[in-house]
Amino acid sequence: MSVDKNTRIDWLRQMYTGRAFEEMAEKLYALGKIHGTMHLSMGMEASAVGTIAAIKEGDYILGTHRGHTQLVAYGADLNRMMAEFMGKAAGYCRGRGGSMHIADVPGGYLGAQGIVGGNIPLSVGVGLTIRNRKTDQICVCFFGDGAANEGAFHESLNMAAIWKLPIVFVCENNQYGMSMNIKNAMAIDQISDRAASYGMPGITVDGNDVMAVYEAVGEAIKRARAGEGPSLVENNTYRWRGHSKSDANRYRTKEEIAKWMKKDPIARFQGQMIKEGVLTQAEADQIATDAKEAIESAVKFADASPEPDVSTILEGVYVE
Amino acid sequence: MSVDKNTRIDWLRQMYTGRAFEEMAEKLYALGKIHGTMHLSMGMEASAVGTIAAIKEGDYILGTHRGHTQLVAYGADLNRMMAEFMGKAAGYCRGRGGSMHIADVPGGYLGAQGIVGGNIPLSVGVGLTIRNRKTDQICVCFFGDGAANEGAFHESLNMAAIWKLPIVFVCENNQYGMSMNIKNAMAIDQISDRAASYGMPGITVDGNDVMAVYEAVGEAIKRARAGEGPSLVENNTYRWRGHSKSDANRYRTKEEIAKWMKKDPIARFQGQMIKEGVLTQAEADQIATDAKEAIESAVKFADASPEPDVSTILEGVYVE
Amino acid sequence: MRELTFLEAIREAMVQEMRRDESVFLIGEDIGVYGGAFGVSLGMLDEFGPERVIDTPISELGIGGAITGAAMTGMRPIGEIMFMDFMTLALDQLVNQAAKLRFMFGGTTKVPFMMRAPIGSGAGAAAQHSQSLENWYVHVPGLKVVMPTTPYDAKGLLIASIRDDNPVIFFEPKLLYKKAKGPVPEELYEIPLGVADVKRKGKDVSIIATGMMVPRSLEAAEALAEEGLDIVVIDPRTLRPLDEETIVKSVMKTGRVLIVHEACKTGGYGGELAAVIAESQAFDYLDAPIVRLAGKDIPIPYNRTLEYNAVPQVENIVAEARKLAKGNV
Amino acid sequence: MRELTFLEAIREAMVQEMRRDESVFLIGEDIGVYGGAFGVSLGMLDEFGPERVIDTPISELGIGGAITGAAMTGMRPIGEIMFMDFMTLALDQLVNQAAKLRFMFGGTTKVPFMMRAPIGSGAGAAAQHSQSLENWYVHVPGLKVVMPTTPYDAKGLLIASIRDDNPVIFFEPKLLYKKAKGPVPEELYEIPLGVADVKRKGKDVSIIATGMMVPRSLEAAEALAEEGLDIVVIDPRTLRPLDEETIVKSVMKTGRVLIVHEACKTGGYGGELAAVIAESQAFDYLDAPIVRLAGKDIPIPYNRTLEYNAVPQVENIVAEARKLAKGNV
Ligand SMILES: Cc1ncc(C[n+]2csc(CCOP(=O)(O)OP(=O)(O)O)c2C)c(N)n1
Ligand SMILES: Cc1ncc(C[n+]2csc(CCOP(=O)(O)OP(=O)(O)O)c2C)c(N)n1
Ligand SMILES: [Mg+2]
Ligand SMILES: [Mg+2]
Repeated sequence: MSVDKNTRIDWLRQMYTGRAFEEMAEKLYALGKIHGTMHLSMGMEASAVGTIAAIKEGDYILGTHRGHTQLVAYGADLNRMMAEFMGKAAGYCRGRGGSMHIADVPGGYLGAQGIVGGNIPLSVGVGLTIRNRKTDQICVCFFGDGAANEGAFHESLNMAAIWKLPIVFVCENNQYGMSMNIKNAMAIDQISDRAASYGMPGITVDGNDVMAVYEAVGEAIKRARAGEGPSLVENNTYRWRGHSKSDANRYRTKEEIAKWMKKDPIARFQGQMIKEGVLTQAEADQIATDAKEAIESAVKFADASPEPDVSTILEGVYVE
Repeated sequence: MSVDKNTRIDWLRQMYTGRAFEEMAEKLYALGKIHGTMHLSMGMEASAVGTIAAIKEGDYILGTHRGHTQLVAYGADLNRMMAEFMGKAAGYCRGRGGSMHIADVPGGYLGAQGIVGGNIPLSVGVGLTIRNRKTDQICVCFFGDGAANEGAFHESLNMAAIWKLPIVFVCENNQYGMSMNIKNAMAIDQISDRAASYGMPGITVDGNDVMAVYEAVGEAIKRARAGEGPSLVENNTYRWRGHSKSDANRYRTKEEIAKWMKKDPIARFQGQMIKEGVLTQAEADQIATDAKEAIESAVKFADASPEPDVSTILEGVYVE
Repeated sequence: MRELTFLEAIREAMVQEMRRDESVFLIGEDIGVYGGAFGVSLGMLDEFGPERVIDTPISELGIGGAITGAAMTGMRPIGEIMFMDFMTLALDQLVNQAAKLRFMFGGTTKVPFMMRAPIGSGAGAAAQHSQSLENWYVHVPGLKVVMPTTPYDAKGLLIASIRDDNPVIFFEPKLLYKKAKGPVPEELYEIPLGVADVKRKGKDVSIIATGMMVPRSLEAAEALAEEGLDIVVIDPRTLRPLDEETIVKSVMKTGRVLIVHEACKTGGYGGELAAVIAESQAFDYLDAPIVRLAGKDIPIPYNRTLEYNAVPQVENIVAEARKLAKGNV
Repeated sequence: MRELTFLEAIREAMVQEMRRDESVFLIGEDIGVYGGAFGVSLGMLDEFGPERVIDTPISELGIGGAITGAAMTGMRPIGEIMFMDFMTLALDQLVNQAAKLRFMFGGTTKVPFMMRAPIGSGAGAAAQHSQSLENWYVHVPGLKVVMPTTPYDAKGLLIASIRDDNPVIFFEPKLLYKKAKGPVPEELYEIPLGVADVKRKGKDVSIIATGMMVPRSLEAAEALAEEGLDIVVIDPRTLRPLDEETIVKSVMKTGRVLIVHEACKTGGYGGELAAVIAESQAFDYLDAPIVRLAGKDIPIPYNRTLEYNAVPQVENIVAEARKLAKGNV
C-alpha cells in the first residue's frame, strides 16, 4: 500500500502526541496532581497509530487500559482527554472515569477498559449491531498479550468467527502482562497462532513499524468489510515504562528495556521519512514541539476546568 | 498395544453395563420413578470405557453430566450408583446429588458435573496436587464438544500446558451441544486442533472404537506420567438419545441417528472379538445378560434403600 | 379474556416486541430450533430467522458481552441464560461492564438490554441448576431486577423491560412456566418497573413475597382466611427499584410483616426488605418482630423430599403467618 | 510487642503457615517476583520457590478452579485475586463448585482453600477496581467470609482461615494495607472464625461496622465521646458465620443501632444485619429504627472528591450516630 506524505506526517504527529500526553501524565503524577492509576504505552505508539490509521469514519474501537495513544490516534479532543485524566468536569466522562475509562461512545470510541479482556466480548455485540444494520462498518478490538489467556478471548473469537462478524482483533503484544513474560504465560511463540482455533486468519507483525501494522490491519479490515469475517493481528512491541504508575521492574532487565528503547517506533518512522526525503529534521522537530504544546495547552484547559459538582454524584447510574 | 482377552472382555462388560444402566434409567424415568434430570450416553460407551481403561489405581477422573458409563468404567458400585440416581440415602451422595453429581471422591472419581466445562478448571488444581506430591498420578478430565467453547476450556488448557501438568483432556465429541451441531458452534473441523493454541499435542480418534480410544489416551497418559505435560484427545462419537430425559430431536434427522446407531461401539467391539475368535456369541450374550441382571439387582438395592431422612437436611454444607 | 400460561405470555411479549421493533433480537443457547431448555422461544426462529433468534455456542460470558456491546451501539437485545446458575459465568459482563458503562463514561452511553433466566428449585435438577441468587443483582447499581409471578405481569413487565433504557435482569420462576395460567390481553401493554402489586388485601399480616413464594403465599392466605385471618400478599414484582411506599403503607396498617423468599436466608433479598421496613416510618407501627421465611442455608438437594423441604412451602407460610398474627412469635 | 502493618501481618501469617504446612501454597497473578499488586507477597517467591508461590496467567476462572481442585485432593491453597472486582470472573468455580461440592457429594469431600482479595474504594481506581461485593459471598452456603480490620486480627483470622476445612473468602480492605499498624505477636495464633470483636465499649448507640468502616467508626466514636456520647463499635470480623449473639446483646443494652458498611446500600450486608436484629429478641429493646449508613448506590467514581463522597466518612458516621443517640432519627 502506498500512503501519501501528509497522511504519514499525520501518523508521526499522532505518535508524538501520544508520547507527549504520557510524558505529561508522568509529570503530573510526580507532582501529585493525579489521584488514581494510569498505564503508559510509551514505546508502543506504532501499534495504536498504525491500527487506527486503517479504519474509517463510522467504525468502532474498543480500547484497553493502556489506551492513551489509541485515543489520540482516534482523534480524541486532547482537552477533554486531559481533563478526564485529571478527573475534571470537562472530561470525556465528567471525571467519573479517569485514565482507565476514557470513552467517546457517540464518536465510536467505545471506551478504555479496566477489566483485562473485558472489552473482547463487547466486540461480539458490536459486530451483531453492524450485521443487523448491514453497513460496511467494522470494529477494532484492542487487547494485550495477557488478555489472550482470559476465557473472554476464547469465547469471543469463536463467536465472531462462526458468525463472520466484521471485527479485527488487535493484540498489542508488549511481551508482559503485569510482570509475567509471555514465555511463562503461554507455551507457544505467537499469539496469532491461536487464530487457527477459530478458523480465522492470524498474523504477527512488527508492532514498532507503523507501516507494517497499518498494512496488516488494513488487510484484515478489508476482509471484515467484505463480509469474510474476523481476523487476529498481533503487534509485537514493548512498553518502556512500568506496568502502572511505576513499578520496580523486578521482572525484567535494564538491558532488555534498553534494547527495546533502541527500537523506538517514533524515531524509526521519522528516520525513514527523513531518509526518503519526505520530511526534514526541522519539520520533525516542529511536529514534536507542536505535540508538546498541544498537550501543555490541554493541561491548561484541564486545570481551568472545575471539579465535578458533588451534588451531581448520583447522576448517570440509570437512564431516567 | 496388545491387550489380553480378559481385559477386553472386561471392557465389553463395562460397555454393556453402562448401556444397561441407561436403559434402566430410561425405564425408571418412564415409570415416573425419577424426579430429576439425566443425560444418557448411549452410543458413546467406547469413549468412556476406552479412556478409563488406560488409567491406573490412584489416578483421578473428572466426569461430566453425561457420565454414567464413565462411572461404570471407573468401577463404581452399581448399587450406590443406582441408589444415587434414585435419590436414596444409600447413594454415593446420600441422595443429594442425583445423576448429574454422582461422585466417589475418596476413590478418585471427582464427580459428574452440572456446569458444562465446570470441571475443566478443577483439573488444573488436581494437577497441582500431583505435582506437589511428586507421584506419577495423572488426571483424566472429560468434557463435551460444547464445553470446548467455554472460557474455562481455554484458561485451563493454557495453565496445564505452561506448568506441564499431568492431565489428559478428553473431549467426548458427540457432534452436538444440546441442539447445536459443532459445525455451527465452531468454524474448525477438529477440536483437537485447538491443542496447538496451548503448545500441547492434540489427536482425534474414532470414539466408537474402544481400542483406538484406549491407545490414544494411553499415549497421552504416558506423556503425562513422564512429566511431559498435558494432551488433548478428541473422541468422535454420537449420542443416540435426546439431550436430556428426552427431546424432540428437532435439530437432527432420523437418518443421521440411524447412521450412527449402525456404528454401535458395543456391537462393533463384540463383533471384532467374535471374528478374532476370542469370544463366542454365547459368551457375549451371557455378558449382556449379566450386565442387565447386575443393573436389576442394583435397582432392587436402591428400591430397598430409604429416602434420606429430612432431619439430616442441613448436614454436609460445612465441615464442622 | 383468553388465558395463557406464564411461558406463553413471555413468548408472546417477545414476539410482539420483535415485530414492532427491528432492534430487538433474542440470543442464547439452544433457543432456536430447540426452543430453549423450557420451550419458551419455540417457533420464534421460524418467524424471525437466525439473525434475530441467535443460537450461541456454550459461552455465557460471550452472551453477556454480545448483549452489552449490541445495546451500547443501538440494539435492544434480549439475552437468555438457560439457568440463572450459569449467569455466574457472565457476571463480569453484566456487573463490571453493562451496569457501570453509563456512569463510568459520564452518562454518554446507555445499555438497553434485558437478560432473561429461569430461577428456582423444584425441578429435581440439584445444586447447580436450582439457585435463587436475585439479591446479587439487586446489589448492583445500574441494573434493574424484575421477577414476575403471573402471566399478566410477565407480559407487561417483559415489554417494559425491553423498552427500558437500562440493563434489566428478568428472572422467570421456572415452576410457573407451565403451571401458572391466567388472563392476558392480546395487545401490547407495559407494567411500569418499580411498582409493586398487592395481590391480596387484608389487615392482619403483610406478607411480602417474591417469585414462587407469591402463589404459595396466596394459597396460604386462603387457608388462613378459613381461620378468620385476613392476610395481605404483596408482590414487589420489581426487586430493584423497589416500590417501598406500597410496602411501608401496608405494614403501617397491619403492624406485622412476614417476608417470604425462596433464596437462602442469609444475605438474601429478605434482608433488604427487612431493613427498608426497619428504617422506615413503619418501624413505629410494628407490633411484632419482622420475620423472614426463606430457603434453608443449603445448596438445593436432588432428592425430591429434601428439595421440597429446602424452601418454604404453603404449610410453612401458613404456620409463620399464623404465629405472627396471633402475636406469639 | 513489635508492630506490623496490616500488609505485613498478612504476609507473616502466610509465610509462617507455609513453613509449618507443606500443603499450603499461594497462587495468583503477579504474586511472585512482582510481589502482588499491593506488595503483600513480596519476597515469598524467594523463600518458597515457584512451585509454592505460583504466578498465573491472567485467568481468574482458572485460579478459582486451581484452588478448588487442589483443595479437593488434599492441598490447602491460598488463592489471590488482584482486586475483588475480578472475582466475578471466578465465581462459577467459587459458587457452583467450591461452595457446593461437599453438600452435593453427600459430605464425602471437603474444599479447604482460602481466596484472598483486596476490597473497597479510596485508591482512585474507579468503578471496576473499587467494589465491595462481600454480600454476594455471604449469600452462598458453603462459603465462609472474613474481613479483618486490624493487623492483629488479620494474622489470627488468616491463620484460622487457612486451617479451616471449608472454602473461606478473605477480604482485605486495601486502604489498610500500609496505613493500619499495630501490635502483632510473632508466634502463630488463631482467631476463631465467627467471633465478633467489640472494638469499643459504650452504652448509647451500637455501631456495627465492617471493613474500612471500623477504623472510621472508631474515630467517629472518639469525636462523639467529646460530646459526652458513649458509642459501642462492633466489628463482626467474620461476616459468615455471623456472631449474632454479640450483636444482639449489645443492641439490647443500647437500644439503638447504626450499621455502617462501604458496600452500596441496596442489597448489601447491612440488610442481613438489620434483619438479624429485627427478628431477634433485641427487637423489643429498640428505641429507634435500625439505621443503615452505607455506600451510595452508584459505581465508584474516579474523581477524588466524588470518590470520597461515595462512601461513608467519619463525619457521616458522627452525624448519623449523633442523630440516633439524641433520638431524632
Ligand atoms: C480481569 C483482570 N485481571 C487482572 C487485572 C489486573 N491487571 C491490569 S493490567 C494487567 C496486565 C495486562 O496485561 P496485557 O493484557 O498484556 O496488557 P498490558 O498491560 O501489557 O498492556 C493486569 C494483570 C485486571 N485489570 N483485570
Ligand atoms: C455452563 C452451562 N451452560 C449450559 C448448560 C446447559 N447444558 C447442559 S448440557 C449442555 C450441552 C453440553 O454439550 P457438550 O459439552 O457437547 O456435552 P454433551 O451434552 O453433548 O455430552 C448444555 C448447553 C450447563 N449445564 N452449564
Ligand atoms: Mg502485555
Ligand atoms: Mg456434545
